[in-house]
Amino acid sequence: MSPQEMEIAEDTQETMEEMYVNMGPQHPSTHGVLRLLLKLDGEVVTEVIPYIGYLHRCHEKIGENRIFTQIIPYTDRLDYLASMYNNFGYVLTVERLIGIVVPERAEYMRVILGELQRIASHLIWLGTLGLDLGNFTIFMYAFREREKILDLFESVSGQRLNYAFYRIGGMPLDFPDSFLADCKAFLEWFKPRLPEYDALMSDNIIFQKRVQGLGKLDAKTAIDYAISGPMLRASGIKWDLRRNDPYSIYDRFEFDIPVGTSGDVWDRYMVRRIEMDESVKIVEQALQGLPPGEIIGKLPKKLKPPVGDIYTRVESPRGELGFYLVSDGSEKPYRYKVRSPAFVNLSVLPVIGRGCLVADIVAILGSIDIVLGEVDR
Amino acid sequence: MTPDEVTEAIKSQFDDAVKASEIKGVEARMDIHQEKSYEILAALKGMGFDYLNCLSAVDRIASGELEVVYNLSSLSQPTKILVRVRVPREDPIIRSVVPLWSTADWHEREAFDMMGIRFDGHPDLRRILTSEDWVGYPLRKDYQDERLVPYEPV
Amino acid sequence: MTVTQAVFYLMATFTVGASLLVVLARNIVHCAIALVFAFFGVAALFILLDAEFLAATQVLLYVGGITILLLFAIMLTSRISARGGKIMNEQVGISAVVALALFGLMVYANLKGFPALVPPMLAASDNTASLGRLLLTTYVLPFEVVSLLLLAAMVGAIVLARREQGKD
Amino acid sequence: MATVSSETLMEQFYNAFETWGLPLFVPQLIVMVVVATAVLIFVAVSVMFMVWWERKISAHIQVRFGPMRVGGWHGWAQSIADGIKLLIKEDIVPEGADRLVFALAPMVVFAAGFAAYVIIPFGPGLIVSDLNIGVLFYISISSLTVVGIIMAGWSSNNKYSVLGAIRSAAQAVSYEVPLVVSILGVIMTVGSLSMTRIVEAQQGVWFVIPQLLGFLIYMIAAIAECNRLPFDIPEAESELVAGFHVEYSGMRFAIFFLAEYANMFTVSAIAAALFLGGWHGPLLPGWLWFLLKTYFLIFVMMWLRWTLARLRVDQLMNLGWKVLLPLAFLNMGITGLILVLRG
Repeated sequence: MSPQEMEIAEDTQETMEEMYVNMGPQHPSTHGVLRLLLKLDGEVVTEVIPYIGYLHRCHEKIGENRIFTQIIPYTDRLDYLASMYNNFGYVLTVERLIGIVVPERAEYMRVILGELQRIASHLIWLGTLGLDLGNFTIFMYAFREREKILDLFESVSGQRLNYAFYRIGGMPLDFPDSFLADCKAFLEWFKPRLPEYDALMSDNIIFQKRVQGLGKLDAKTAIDYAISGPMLRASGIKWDLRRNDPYSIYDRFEFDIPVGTSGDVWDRYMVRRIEMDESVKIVEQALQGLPPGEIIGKLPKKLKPPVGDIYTRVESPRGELGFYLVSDGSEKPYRYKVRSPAFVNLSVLPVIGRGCLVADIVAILGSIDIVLGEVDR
Repeated sequence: MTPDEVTEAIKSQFDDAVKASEIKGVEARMDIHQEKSYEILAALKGMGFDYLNCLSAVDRIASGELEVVYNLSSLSQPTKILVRVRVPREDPIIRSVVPLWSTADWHEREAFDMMGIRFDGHPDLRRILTSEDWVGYPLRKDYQDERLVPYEPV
Repeated sequence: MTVTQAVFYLMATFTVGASLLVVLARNIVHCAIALVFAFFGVAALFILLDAEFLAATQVLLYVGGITILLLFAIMLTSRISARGGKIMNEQVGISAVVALALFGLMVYANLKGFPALVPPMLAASDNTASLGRLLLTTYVLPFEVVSLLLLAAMVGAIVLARREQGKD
Repeated sequence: MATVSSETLMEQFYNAFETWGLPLFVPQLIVMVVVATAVLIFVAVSVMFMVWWERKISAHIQVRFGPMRVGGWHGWAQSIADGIKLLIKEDIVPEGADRLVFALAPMVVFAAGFAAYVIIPFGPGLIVSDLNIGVLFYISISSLTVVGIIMAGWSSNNKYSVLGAIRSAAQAVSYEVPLVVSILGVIMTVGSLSMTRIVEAQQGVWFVIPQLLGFLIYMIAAIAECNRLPFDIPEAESELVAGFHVEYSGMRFAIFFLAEYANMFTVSAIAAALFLGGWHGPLLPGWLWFLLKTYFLIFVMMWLRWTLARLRVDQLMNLGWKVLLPLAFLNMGITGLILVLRG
């Protein structure tokens, strides 16, 4: 112990039985630059205090100084693992604010890309959860599949991570000719991969023992903290905005909403794991029903929404992604606020992380599935 | 409850506290007075709107006010609520809704951090996204940072 | 001088040096680590006496068990480990007398009391077996009594630790 | 490694020195240094091979190739390149660290791992020193590693490394007990602690058949002793970043790395000698059989590492004390009963 540390120890009455450990901002398991101040009693965590904002980049202030179309590339950087879905949510908000009708084909394209993005995002979550629990192999497996999805995205948009592909009013480019065949081939190839994950993770007794009954979040607390997405469903509430507050054309597809019972890490794992199956179903149906036609609707020369405000929410891979836009009638939004699911979901960590072991904090954090780009904005 | 019913119920209960109201689709929108904001929001929660989707702060610099916007919804009914409360810019104090919805904790900290709205009764009102020693409230329209270099066209 | 002798003097110096460090080092973690080396030196001396089994047991129990628990305890109470403690107190005179008396007693006992120990042990091919046989025949009663005592101590320790936990 | 196999050669060697009028300890010392160097070279080469092998195995388990470029054929020289890189890296001692203990720790860990090679019977007579307390020697010397780990963790002046060291100490103390008890079955059957005698006793039947339970307990406890997944809790990189050696870099880190793999080889070699018949096997020479068995066990350890997730601390302790230890005692009791009944 250095003299300074000695002093700190004196000040805080710190003993080895009760010590403070800073997890992050540089730590392999905080999925970015999250900092958790852990109060430890031996190995038991008695208190978790999250410190966020290390990745804050004035997203909302920048948005106020850009015209509506210029914001799209910035939304990519929110949840950089699900850029397509951020685009989706943002353009949907502006379209509803102005009242633009999106062509049928563009809606189908949005759903196909959005659901592929959901699979890709859940794959990253699966891989990193595996890493957090010491299972390295699942990480490589998940990334192998994700690469294929990124290949598809690249063939459509030319980008692999930050696509900026959705446009207000529709889509900028049609699918390339080979896309439909490629996408079908990918789905056929991907479906048998899912049981492989089960063999590596779900059926593994060590994994089960590690996560079952861990970080329980009951339905009442979940609603109190406005938890959304797979985390809310794991707590036993059948709530999916694609079904309960349908946007785009989600009301046309058949899919199940997986629900957990106890809201522990295992339930969150299973919900996301089954959601991948469901997303595959949606993509298959959308590919089946993809109509020909226009891909971008009729737009005014200058996008000037009427004075007013709107809050629109979509079901991003992490939960309820909301955009609150206030327009003063000019080309730029007067106020542009992002309600990011990871930000809200992370706020419950002090509640569910209390009383577990250090190793469990890592697993619980992994099961919340945060992306710091979105938390800090 | 339909949006009309909600508006009616609130109006009958807190008549003079509701400045204006509007129905937009399934969404009931209300502008309310600052004094009764907590009571009205508590009443809305009592009506089953137990899900606070979002809490935003808007700088209405033209009228010298800051606006706090609550987006409420429910997991059991389609109706949504949007409540706007305005507080003076000079002394922006409003009652915290953390006792009603725990999720407001971080949202209010963010509003405090970005707009400088002080939430009375918040358990732990600290800056959340900027560093602890930050000066000023970055999302206010008149925010100036001497470190920023003005943009000059080349 | 044979290798054995050279090694003996080397190890003896090493052991004495490490033991001195145990007593004189200011940092208690340094003391504990020096203790490890002291025990190790003693084990080496046992090997020179052809008491391999004793040497291995010495390392296993004292180095692998006791000092590790010691270090464990020290690290769990970081306040002790960080502070350089006093190495002398006002009772230094009394303890010096006691230590010297003990030393004298041991020297006397070695020279007079147990003459059987003075000649070097025969280089038995397997003294482990004879040791085991002795423990389970001639000395079986003391052996069992000691085991029982240790068991009682262990149970007592568990009871004490548990009660404290219950109070919290 | 050649003290017993060519006794006449050794005698000539000693006689030569005697005729030159040099005291006896000179040739003895020379022999010691030569043997130690040979073992050291073997350890280094074997570790380098194991590191490369582990990377290849993990790569193929994870549907990739692993190192492919350095040295040409399947990147065989990758470990050498890595070793050179580690050697020439800057040696960093963190501020506030206890410099002496910090420097001493990797040496203790390595010395402990290295000393255990003394009793590994590579072949008939191919053993550095056939101590008659062989197994006990290994058990006691392996417990030294923990002292080094605690020294490393404490001296680094980092909370993560202290946590790692505490976990490591707890784990080592807990798993040493079932490890020792699981071996007792074999020792009781043979009636000797000497590695050579134990291997010779397996002329007919390998002990893995009568002592299957003991073998399984030994392997589990051995993996835990090596701090490898699923028991790598002391260095769990997603929790403690890297545990006790988080502050080590360059050469000192390389020594920890070397010791870890050297330990892996030792526990596998002991298992091969105690349970898998050591050098016994048809057709091939004894030492080759021994190495084959050892590397097979190492392969199993790698296989487990790249397939399983990590246990939690309390689960680890429960497994050690509540499952492995009673089973090991059961194994010992049954073995003793059978031996007594047989007479």
